[in-house]
Amino acid sequence: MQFTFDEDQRLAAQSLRDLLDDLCTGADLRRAAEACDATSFTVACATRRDRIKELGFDAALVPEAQGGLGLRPVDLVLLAEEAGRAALPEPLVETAGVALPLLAALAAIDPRADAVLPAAIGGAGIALRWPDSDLVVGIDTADLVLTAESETSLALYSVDQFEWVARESVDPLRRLTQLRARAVEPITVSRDASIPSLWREARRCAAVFDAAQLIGLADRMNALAVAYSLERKQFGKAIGANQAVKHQLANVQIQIEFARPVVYSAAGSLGGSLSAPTDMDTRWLDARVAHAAIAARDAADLAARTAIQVHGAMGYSWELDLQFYAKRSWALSGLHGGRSAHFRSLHEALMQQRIELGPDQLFGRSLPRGA
Amino acid sequence: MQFTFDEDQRLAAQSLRDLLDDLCTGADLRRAAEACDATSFTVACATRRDRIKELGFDAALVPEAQGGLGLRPVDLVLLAEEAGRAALPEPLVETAGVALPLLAALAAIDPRADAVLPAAIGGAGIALRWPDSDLVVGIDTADLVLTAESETSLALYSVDQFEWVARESVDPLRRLTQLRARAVEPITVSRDASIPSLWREARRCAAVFDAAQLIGLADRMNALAVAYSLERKQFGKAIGANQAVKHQLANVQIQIEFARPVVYSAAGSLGGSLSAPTDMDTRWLDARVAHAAIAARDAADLAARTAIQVHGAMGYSWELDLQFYAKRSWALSGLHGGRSAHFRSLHEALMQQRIELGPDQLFGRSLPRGA
Amino acid sequence: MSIELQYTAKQRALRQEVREWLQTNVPKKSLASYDTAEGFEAHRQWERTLHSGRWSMVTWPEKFGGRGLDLIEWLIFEEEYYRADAPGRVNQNGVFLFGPTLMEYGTDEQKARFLPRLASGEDIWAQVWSEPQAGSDLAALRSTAIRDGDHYVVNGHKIWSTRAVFADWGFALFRTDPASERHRGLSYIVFPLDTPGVRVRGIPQLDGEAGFAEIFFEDARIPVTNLIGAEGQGWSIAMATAGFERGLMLRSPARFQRTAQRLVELARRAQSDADPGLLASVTQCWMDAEAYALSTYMTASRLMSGGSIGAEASLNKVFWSELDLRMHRAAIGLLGARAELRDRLGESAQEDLREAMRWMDGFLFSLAGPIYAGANEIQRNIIAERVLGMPKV
Amino acid sequence: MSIELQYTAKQRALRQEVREWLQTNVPKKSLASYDTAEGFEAHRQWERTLHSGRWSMVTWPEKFGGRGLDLIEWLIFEEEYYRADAPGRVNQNGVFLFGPTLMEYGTDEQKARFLPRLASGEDIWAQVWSEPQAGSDLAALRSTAIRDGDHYVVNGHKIWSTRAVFADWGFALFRTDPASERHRGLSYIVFPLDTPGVRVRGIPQLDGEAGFAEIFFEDARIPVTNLIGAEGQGWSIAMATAGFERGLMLRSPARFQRTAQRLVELARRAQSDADPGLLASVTQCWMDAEAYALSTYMTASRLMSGGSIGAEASLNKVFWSELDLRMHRAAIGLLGARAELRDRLGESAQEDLREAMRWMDGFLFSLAGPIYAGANEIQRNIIAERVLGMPKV
Repeated sequence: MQFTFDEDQRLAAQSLRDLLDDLCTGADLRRAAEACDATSFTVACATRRDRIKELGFDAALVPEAQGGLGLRPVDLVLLAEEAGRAALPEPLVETAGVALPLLAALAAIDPRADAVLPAAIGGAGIALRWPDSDLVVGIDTADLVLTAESETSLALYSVDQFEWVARESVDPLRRLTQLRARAVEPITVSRDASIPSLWREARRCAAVFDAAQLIGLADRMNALAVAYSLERKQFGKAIGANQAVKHQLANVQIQIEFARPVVYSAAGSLGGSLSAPTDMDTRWLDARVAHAAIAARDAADLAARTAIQVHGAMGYSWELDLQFYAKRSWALSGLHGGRSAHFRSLHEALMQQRIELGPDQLFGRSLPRGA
Repeated sequence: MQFTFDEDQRLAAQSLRDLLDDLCTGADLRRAAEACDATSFTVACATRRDRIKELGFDAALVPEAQGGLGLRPVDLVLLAEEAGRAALPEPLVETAGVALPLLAALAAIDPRADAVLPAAIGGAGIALRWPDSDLVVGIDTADLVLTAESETSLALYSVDQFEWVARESVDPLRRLTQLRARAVEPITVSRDASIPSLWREARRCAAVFDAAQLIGLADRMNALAVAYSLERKQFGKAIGANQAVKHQLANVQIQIEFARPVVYSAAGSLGGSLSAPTDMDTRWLDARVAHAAIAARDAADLAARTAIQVHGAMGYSWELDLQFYAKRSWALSGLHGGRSAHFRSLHEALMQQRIELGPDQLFGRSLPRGA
Repeated sequence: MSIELQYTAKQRALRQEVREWLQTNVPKKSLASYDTAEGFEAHRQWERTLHSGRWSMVTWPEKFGGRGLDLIEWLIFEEEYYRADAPGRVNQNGVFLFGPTLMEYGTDEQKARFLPRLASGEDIWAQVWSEPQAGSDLAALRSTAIRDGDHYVVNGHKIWSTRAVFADWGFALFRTDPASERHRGLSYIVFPLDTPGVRVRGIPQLDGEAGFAEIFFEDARIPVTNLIGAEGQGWSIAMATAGFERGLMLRSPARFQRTAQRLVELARRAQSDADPGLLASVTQCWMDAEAYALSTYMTASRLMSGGSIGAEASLNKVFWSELDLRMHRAAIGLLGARAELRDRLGESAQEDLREAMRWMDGFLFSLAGPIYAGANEIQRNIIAERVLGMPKV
Repeated sequence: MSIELQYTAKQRALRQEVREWLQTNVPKKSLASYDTAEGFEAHRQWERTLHSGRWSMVTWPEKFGGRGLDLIEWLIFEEEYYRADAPGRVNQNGVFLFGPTLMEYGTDEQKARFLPRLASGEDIWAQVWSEPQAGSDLAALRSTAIRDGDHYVVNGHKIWSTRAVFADWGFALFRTDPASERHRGLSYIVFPLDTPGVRVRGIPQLDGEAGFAEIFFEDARIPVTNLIGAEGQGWSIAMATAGFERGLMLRSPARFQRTAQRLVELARRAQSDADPGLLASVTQCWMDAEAYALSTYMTASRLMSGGSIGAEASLNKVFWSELDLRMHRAAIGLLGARAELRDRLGESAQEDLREAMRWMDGFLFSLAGPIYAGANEIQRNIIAERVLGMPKV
């Protein structure tokens, strides 16, 4: 039992943070948001995109036997937090945390997918279309598309087998598109019996990494609010000297600090790869993942509202960079059914006695039953 | 449409307030709470009990034709608020607002009850045992008991047809007893077809008057908290100078001020007597009554917690009179299923489209359908 | 008279009349946002339509184009207005803030000059108060209007001026005594927004549209006949206006009741999937919208019986702004991933997408509620100090 | 080593050992409240039983009667302790506050004199800090201890001293330099509560029982050998103690997890009648109790890797105290009218009545949570100032 990150994990997160502090500032985001079309957007982000690729995190979760780094999801969670803190427009987390591991898991059972895997590890972009949505993020830079009609199959396409139309998100930096398949053949379609569990695990990973991004976003928003409160004067003193403001920002920090361990523990309970068993009974794991999704959303929701309030009228203007973080947090918060779906599933599990309770059950059952 | 009290209503409330400011102080409550047995309790309260009787409010809601004042429930609502503000130990509200009107309604259809009514109007005490509870308040001073096995009948007993044991409430001033019937005959039992609607209307009245008491309690608790915050010094200044304390007490006041109109409008929508038709469609009325019950509980809950917090360690001690108001509010808040039952019924009515919505529906349907 | 919660025959007749007129006249297609040039003109046209039915400012005296309705009648009008989903009032600042101020403080000449054009929608008015260093702390204003013959020469920088991008006139506070401090030496002055030396720059808000503007004054000359009240009386006039704003009329309860109704309808459709806590919060929102409406009826009755408005203004402001935010947050929660989509697919957009976009628009706007018209933290100070008698720090 | 959320074999074995010992030794009948004379002695007896199994202070070094467990092992012990519904720790102030303080600041003679008797339950300790004019503002203390030969002569009035009615010893802060101000000149001194000149008066709390006391000192003579640390060092020692109190060990997460578990069980039984919002708040409470536990595991892991405790103490205090109150409010809400009943019908009381009374007891106690150990408003100031770097006013 050891619930703290190691030096390597911290250093990796710090290296990403340093890079994004340089290349993903508020001004960078604004430039990208004001890019008038997809091409100029892509150009505006090209340097950052290349530098991120160079960090080599994309294949972090792909097993070593398949040419990846063989790391565990928990190794990526601080990176996801940093991506959130910077409102990173690139789908680093989506690729490294979900799409590439899903492709690797497919490759392990499907030779045609296996043939494509090296190119994907080498930098080919992968977009992921969930079975229950027709919207896709990051198609601009994708070469491959993973998708399916339902969670019992998994199909791999080349990106040029689709047409797409841009859809506008509340977050100007989320490049949403809606895909229309041309009438062509996929690279492969698998209906292996393991596919449903791959989709389930992919959803858990997506939920946890989105939660980690939301924690980073919340932290950034509160930091912006604190900084503004120290700088802005009203009635002859910094507004941050008002106890009401201090307590509001303290409340946000409390919410963030008690969401973090939930997100980290959910990450720490995920399996080493999408097809590896998890450490926890899946009903417990689902509860912890839902809990992480909820806690992170609540922290980001409170942080966004509070930061906007503290900024006064300025908080409501497009001029303020805060908007990019707030809008990212609103967009991410709605995904996969949003807080409501996560809460409902957790609530029903609790009320219908599908998970065991008690002080000794924090990490799943700690001793065999009847001990 | 006139949503404001008239001079008579205000004066009646003021007269009760003046009396209770004299005879129902914190010290009076403490003396009564420390009375070691039922007899000494009764003695400690005797003067106040007699003076309240003299005010002549008991028969306020009994129709004039039956010897009462023929007033409407809304005429009693400010009195109930005053009874709450003082944490009045006597069941003034329970008698005048519910028990005596119920007896009068029974008397209108049952000659044996009618024969007893003049004595009740003249000052005989009436205790009420609801069909779904075995606990009764105010048996010490009762001569008659209204009760039933279910809400399809209504029985009237002489009090000496029961034995009782005292039960202890969290509120030391609520004299709870549990009744055991001796094997004797009631004065009368009615199974008239109108009985269920009498019980329903009695419950509505009880809910509204309890809500009004809770508003009075909340207001008193907040006033005590404000006074203490101005008097108590820490770190060299009155704690009430802290913005956090100011905002907390402001929040309580907001909660109270927006609960009041809900309670008053529920009272204003009740029928003139228990058997008179109400002004509103009953589904709307039930929603408004539930709303009043909820809003008043929320105000009292927040006021009690905040007042205790503001008093610091003192707030947690028996020495402080605040406890009497807080405990009364907790006791009243649990009655008739508490907030939970009221909320559930209102919630289901809303979600299952049992009431019509819209800006024009505030006082029930304002124009015929299709207008 | 005691509490009587039934409408009179006269009140019912008024409701019927309003309902029928709106049924005939409210545009079937919703208008474009008044933060766009096209939408602004469409809303101005709607003001004209309202005026043609004598519904544009129902509480104003008949001589100024109103109907002299009392507050309860006004509430009935508003209930029907929101029930009909009639367009937003682009001249809201004129109707509810400047108009009543002018009736109280203006000269007869000024009333004759401004009120009829305001009532008819010929002039749309913007409030020009805040400055970069003076938001909730309005007494810190620095823009000056220096008397020069029969003109004021105005210099300074105003900001957060709602509707100013397309409006015709502004009502403003300027410092006429440059040596004065805080709330002394301020004056209430009105001016056409196209005055030479006045430059209006739209400020895009969270949704990207220019809902407010900053205004730069460089030696702009404004005739002294545009002074409302006396020189130096600006603060007290403005405070009276702020009372209207936070008080009864700027946010009529019907607006929130209508939102609550739509929210309950959304929840009913979503209830098989949604979490029970979220559904319960919808019911709580509905209750609070009702409570706000009931409270307003009580205040209106009290005012009509000769009472005056006091700290209700602050209580109301905190309550409705936080309720509005809660309602929109609940809706966003119910919408899930649908809430994210913002593209205007025009006529081709499905109704549920258009509804989702309305909620997101409303959510973004509701975030500003606790900020404008005096931040809620200031209102809570006021409640503590004026209602509860706690110390001013 | 990276994050690893499985227990080791050694940790599992410890859990098994604790579980078995508790199964054998926890009294089947719950003990009377330790705020009564009878209950206090029963709880002292339980401290002796714990000590006989070497479970009374598991994190203490073995030489002082402990087991030298690390923080993760302590958490496991606590989880089993609360899982077994073992009795409350009447010597909590001694075990978690005074003991660790003494180990850090006491002389070897003092450790030998106090720790074994503390560990065995022979001495039960009370914290003697607050004064009528010094609650959250502890630096305002006025009681004095004036050196007179080899004694201090103590005068003053202490209050809100938990357990002091029946305890044996107190640890206190007195002003040894009467000319000093604020946090200077305070000293940490221990004394038997039956010292001549010390008068203890129980203060009934909300539930009527004397859970705390006020203590009057009139020329009470306390040997200078009872000074802990140096004269004038009292404030810094006390702050270290306050760190323990608000920090990790005074409120182990298992306590709240056990309460949350009971709450969920209550909600499951009530769910067919209860309102959905209340049921959802139960789930939220359970989540928060889990979050608090996870957070404590993280802090424990960090401390074991050489980190030190910082503002977590304040974050924790706010979080658990408000969670505890929310959990008990939810339970009271679920109980409805049953929550009101307080009579001790003894053995004859039905289990559901006894459960309801436990919840009301807990509710009354939970109301004090945001107040004691540094009021939450003070903690929020600390978080804003020390974690967020906001100005101290």
